[in-house]
Amino acid sequence: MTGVEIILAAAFAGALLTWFIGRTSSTAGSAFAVAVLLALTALVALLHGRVYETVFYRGFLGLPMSLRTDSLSWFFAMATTVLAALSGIFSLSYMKDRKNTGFFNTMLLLVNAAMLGVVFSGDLLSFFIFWEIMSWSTFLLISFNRGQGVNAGLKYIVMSLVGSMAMLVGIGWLLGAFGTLNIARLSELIPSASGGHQLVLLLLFGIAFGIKNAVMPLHTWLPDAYTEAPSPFTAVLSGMLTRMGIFGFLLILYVMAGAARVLHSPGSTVPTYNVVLAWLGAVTIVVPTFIAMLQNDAKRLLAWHGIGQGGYMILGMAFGTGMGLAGGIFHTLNHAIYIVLLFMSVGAVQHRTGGVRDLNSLGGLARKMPVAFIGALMGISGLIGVPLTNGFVSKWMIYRTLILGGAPFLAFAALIGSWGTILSVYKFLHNVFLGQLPSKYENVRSSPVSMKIPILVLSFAILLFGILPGLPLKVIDGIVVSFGLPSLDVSLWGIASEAGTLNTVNLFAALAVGVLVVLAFVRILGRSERVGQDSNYSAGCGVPRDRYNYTARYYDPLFRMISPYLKDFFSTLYDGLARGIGSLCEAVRMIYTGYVSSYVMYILLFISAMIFIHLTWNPW
Amino acid sequence: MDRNQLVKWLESPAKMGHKYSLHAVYFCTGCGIIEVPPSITARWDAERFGVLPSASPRHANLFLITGYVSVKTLRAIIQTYDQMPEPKYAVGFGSCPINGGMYWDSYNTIKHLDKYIPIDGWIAGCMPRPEAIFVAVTHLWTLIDKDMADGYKRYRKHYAAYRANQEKALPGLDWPPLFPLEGSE
Amino acid sequence: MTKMIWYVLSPLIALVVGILLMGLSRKLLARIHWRVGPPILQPVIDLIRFLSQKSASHGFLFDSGLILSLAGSLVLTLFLPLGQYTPMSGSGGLLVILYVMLLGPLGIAFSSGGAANPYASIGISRKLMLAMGYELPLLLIVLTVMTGYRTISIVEVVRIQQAQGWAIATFPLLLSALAYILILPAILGMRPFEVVGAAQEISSGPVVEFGGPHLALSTLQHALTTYIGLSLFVNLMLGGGSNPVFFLLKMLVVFVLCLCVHAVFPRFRVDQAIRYLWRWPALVAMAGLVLTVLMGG
Amino acid sequence: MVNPVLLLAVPMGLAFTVPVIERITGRVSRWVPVAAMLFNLVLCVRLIPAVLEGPVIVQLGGFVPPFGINLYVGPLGLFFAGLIALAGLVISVYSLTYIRTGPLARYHMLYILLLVGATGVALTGDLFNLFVFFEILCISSYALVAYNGDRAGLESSVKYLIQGSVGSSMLLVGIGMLYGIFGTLNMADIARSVGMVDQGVLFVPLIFMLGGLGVEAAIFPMNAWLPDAHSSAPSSISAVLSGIAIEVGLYAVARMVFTVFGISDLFLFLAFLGVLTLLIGEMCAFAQSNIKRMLAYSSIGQIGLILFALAVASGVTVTGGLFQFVNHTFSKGLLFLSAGYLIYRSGSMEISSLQGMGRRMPLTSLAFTVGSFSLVGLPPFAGFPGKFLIVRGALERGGTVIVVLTGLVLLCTILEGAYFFRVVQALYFREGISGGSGERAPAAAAVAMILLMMLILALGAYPQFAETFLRSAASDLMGAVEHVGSVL
Repeated sequence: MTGVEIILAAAFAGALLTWFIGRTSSTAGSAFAVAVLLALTALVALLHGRVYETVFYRGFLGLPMSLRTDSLSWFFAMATTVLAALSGIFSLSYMKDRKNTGFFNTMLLLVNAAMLGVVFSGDLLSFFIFWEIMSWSTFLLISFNRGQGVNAGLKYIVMSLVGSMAMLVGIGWLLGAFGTLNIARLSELIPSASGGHQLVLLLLFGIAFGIKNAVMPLHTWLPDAYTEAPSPFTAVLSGMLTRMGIFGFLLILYVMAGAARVLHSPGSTVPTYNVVLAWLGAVTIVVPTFIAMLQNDAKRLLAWHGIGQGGYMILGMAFGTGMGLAGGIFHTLNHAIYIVLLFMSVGAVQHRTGGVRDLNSLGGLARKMPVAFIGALMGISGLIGVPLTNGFVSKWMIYRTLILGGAPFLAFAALIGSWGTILSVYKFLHNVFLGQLPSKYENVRSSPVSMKIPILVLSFAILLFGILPGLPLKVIDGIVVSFGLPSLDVSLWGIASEAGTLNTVNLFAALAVGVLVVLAFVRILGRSERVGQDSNYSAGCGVPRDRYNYTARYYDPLFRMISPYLKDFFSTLYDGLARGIGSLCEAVRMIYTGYVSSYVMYILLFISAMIFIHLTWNPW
Repeated sequence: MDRNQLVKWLESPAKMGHKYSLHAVYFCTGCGIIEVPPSITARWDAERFGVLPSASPRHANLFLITGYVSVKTLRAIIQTYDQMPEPKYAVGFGSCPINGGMYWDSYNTIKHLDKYIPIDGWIAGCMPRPEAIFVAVTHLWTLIDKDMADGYKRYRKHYAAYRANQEKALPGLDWPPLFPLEGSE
Repeated sequence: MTKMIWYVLSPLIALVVGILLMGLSRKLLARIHWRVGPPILQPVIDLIRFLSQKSASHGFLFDSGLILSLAGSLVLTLFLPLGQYTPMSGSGGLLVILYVMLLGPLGIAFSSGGAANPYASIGISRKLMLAMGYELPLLLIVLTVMTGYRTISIVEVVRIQQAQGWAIATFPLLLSALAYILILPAILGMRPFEVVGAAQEISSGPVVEFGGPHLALSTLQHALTTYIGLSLFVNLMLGGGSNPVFFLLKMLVVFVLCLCVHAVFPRFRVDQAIRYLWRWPALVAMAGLVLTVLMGG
Repeated sequence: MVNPVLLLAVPMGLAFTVPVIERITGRVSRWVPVAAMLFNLVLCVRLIPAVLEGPVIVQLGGFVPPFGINLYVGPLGLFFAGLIALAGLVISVYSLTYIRTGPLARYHMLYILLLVGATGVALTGDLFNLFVFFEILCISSYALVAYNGDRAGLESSVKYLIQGSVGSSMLLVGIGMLYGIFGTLNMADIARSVGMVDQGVLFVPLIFMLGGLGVEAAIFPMNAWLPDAHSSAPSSISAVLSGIAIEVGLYAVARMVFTVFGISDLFLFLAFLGVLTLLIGEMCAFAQSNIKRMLAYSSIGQIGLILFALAVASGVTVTGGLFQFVNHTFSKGLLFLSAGYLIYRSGSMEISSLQGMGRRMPLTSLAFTVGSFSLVGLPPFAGFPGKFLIVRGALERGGTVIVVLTGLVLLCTILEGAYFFRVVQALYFREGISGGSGERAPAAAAVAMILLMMLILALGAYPQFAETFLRSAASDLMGAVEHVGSVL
């Protein structure tokens, strides 16, 4: 039994055990769940650098199901397990005083196990099976919170069924064409297939992965799902689960279709596909980022950013040069880190304020919940890509690729997206943590320890990967090389390459020195007295309690300008479609009138019609 | 800039800074404010003295109370004065802030402003002309030179008394004391 | 060795120049208004006064945000070529500059958010909206330059211009230069784009709660912002300078031009400003980018 | 070697002993169906090795075919017999406690007769014999549909009766015509000489038989009886009807088309018909708010899917179709059984009234969830291998039309998912009356449901086992020539 099999077995068995332990006592179940997740993290870490493939099950319709591990799988597995473990720790206190904690933990572990299965699966059949398990367990978790969550879950599962069906067609078709589903074999066979075949294949799989990764026309499930899922799971969902789409794209494009080789060779359809994908990515960056600006619900705002950031990954990944690819993959990791951090901070705030997410009713919580505030601060810095945070490095790589690759318009989309991000996330930070503290939150307590730990860990990770991006980039470089692209020369502090190098360490040094200088300067000269939030300039009148805050309609002038152009067109379209199908079904139902005479008439009509057709045209 | 100026700059830059950059809060309740716009615009150009109107008391170090002070505006005056960073100078402009002026027997005007906040100088007259403001400014300079513009120190020193007066004038004073009361008499 | 010196020198020069430019602007404005105006060194006097005063602090974020913003602006000066000297030439180029330019406004935003004063919040929201307004054309312009010269390093850009003539004189980039001139007042926060620190409506917005040293820091930061905006323009469009003196002269000229606009114009509302910025400058910049792509191939 | 006739004889004998036993002691009678089905199951298992070597032909009364009636126990027939026995066993265990009121003896008797009829249809090699067994099946099911004795039951039973008898008469007409043409009713005999006759002549009897069997097989447009009958019958009977009865009907259709007539021109049309049935079934189910009607319509959909799979007529799809037979029997059985108790507790068939049942009846709700996931075709449940085989086979077979039809089939899967997940959410995630526990399903029902869940999971996790047997069954179904050869 090889390492991968052990990991998967442990993951699924852990999920099962958690259920039974949770039946006896929920706290024990939660503790066990966290233990399992940590153990999985350790196991996956041990797998570092191993590359092999192993058949683990032959019992399925004569198709050997195999698992494989290489740098790509390891990278994604590592990120998945670490983030899942942190979310598990976070959920300890978040889920404590709720019902069905056992169910929650079990499903969390099940989702995690399924994700591991997806990244480790060595053939498309097991890929699909794990993918489906992932989908339905996610559906159960999204609906977990009842209320709106039910509709969100239904939306999610229906859309992901659409994707799965497309993938199923693709898989069956591959099986028909090549007679095998083993990824390694297919990676030799597919590049030899004709352009049209490749295109159909990429489209079919693209639908599935596009839906999972919420690429623009297929994104509508995401905002509701992120908003309604319980926050610890929203972290998992936004962090890695959604990014399984990116993994899928990497798998189908670079592992199987060998895009790295064919991307710049004529006669292949992959380049056109990638161009379209890149433009979709650009749209996915711009539009959701601006929609996020108009949101008033903290989680929904972040959810729209989840869509937008996915665009960066798609963009870097689809552009397909070594650095773009590395940037895309690195951005996947970075995004996972900071979005999980942000959702955790929001979760902490919800946990303490009794589930308040409304950006217009919060404020000034930085004084009360410093750790959550630090988390949010680091998170949005990463999201914006402030220098010396991890988001900056990956975005820098993507921009650089686009600009030097002669795609300034895509680069423009990416850059303007970042600036839109600044507006909305500052609104988020300000309305939740800055400004005046409403009197009803006077005695909000600081977030519990089990929430502080993951928040601090992730905040640290953001800085670490921002200042020493070489750590993950070494691994990512391995992935890029495994795709058959030249290695980037990665140093610990960034990337040294022709026409524009990045060196985060001296940037860091300079900023640190600058800060120290200014700090000294202030300490020498500045003597300041601490005053409370009531001592504020208010034109001489006393500060009116709870009414002296500017949060609602934060960007009103801009809002009034752009909101007419930022309707979520597709969501309305899909809803209309669903309604149309519903009424169509109602109409079809009327076939069964309930009158037995007409029923008998159907039978006779069928027979007579058949005979009539036969006698008239004689088709048979 | 002549030599002794330079010497002064070198020996006490802070004091010179306070002298030559007087950013003023104009308290625009009374008719006196009529005189301020000409004084800060092209006709008299207060900026050449370094006097600049400032929007927020946090930026300012000169407080110009132009016109009568009613009980209602007193609270605003006190709060504004409290919010100005030290060292700060308060100047009453016109006869009303001094002794109520033509409202001397009104039940609703403050006759002795300096019972509530320390005043470093008065500009008499009804109305004083803009030149009077500049006279006041130059006087203020000399006072600052001689360390006699010490209103803010007195305020700290006798805060308890000032606070008592303020509370007497404004029953139900709804903001915390600026300084610890027990330290001062 | 000289490089080491410039690590210290260029921020200092930036500070001094920025402050002098502020003083100059006040003096010049006064002359245009037919006034005598303050001495050129008036900002220095103000700074001394601010630094010698006591101030009220609204807590850690309130202080640290300012420090961060000033430090960020100081660091940014290290990336901008001052004449032929660029201390940190090899660290990411224009993209990093674009991003480090964020630190200034963001720092101010954090600290005035910590001030818990709605006037400050309104000011910040205006600042960010205005930034959104001028970043759109600015990004197009920077992209045009980077595409036109096939590099993301500003030092390269300057060198190429020294060799082949200024960007403003070569055809497709001419349009970008034009657009840049149109948005320069917005970048420098001068009229007609002075909505952020609107003393009359929102009592000078983000800085409303800053007194004493805090105000000094924000003033220094403003001075640096002026310097940075001008120097970016000069470096990207006017071919930098073969030595610091020429460079600063070019800067001065551009600044005086902006001042003339500043002196005679009233103020836009923020939505009017965005409408303007997203219409003409953006169109011209876009045209420049398209032409560059078409011609550069 | 045991004689397959016992598969029919013993249960039928037991069926008629039920009233007698009822006279003697009422408490034993309800165990009779269990015993009968257990016997059948064991017999089937015993028969497997023999059948895998070659089909077992039993000549009734010692007359040699084509002159005598013969049973043809090929892999397919045995597969169906076994399936019927297994499902019948589980459901009879369920109905031990579920059926409490009414004329119990008749219930059990008719129940056994229904299953015997189904088994006979699956095993017989003679057309008229087929008709007879069909009548046994139908008549017992008419009676059982009305078992509750309420208005809806009677009405739908009458409707079922009318349509069923129309269908039967059509079938009879078709058989008569065939006799007129061939002078024999032995399937193998007809199959042998079918080539010598003009196809045009054969078409009319074929259509008559198709129409007749179509009624029982619930092929659109002959399936209008199904929703009423299935929704108003007792849940155990609904389970049998949609788990066994209509599938047997479909089996008969397949027999006709593949073995007896061997008309391959009709396959494309049948595929169309199947997809049409699927579409209409799923759409109607989507529009339902009554859970049993929803399940009934989804049975129509499944029948359409299987018909499509059989009509594509490649080895893989037929295997997939047969796999889907198994899946549908188990899943739909499970769904009806669990729905039975859900309805029994909530007192209403409306989906909205099932809200919050997940808390009140955990096991039953879990059973419903597993059944629906399996029916939608999610791994790791039994639905997935079947669907996978069908899609794979259809795409391998290629051809634009087939591919398009496959696309439609998958679209229907999405619809199916939509309405099943809706119910699952209602069970678990919608706030309902949260009554205390202690009102769980009784032991017998629990056993039945757990058994079915086990089977579904096992099939989903290890389809190899079923698939190897089903492949030979598929070749049995498709190989007319071997059939003829082995019989005559």
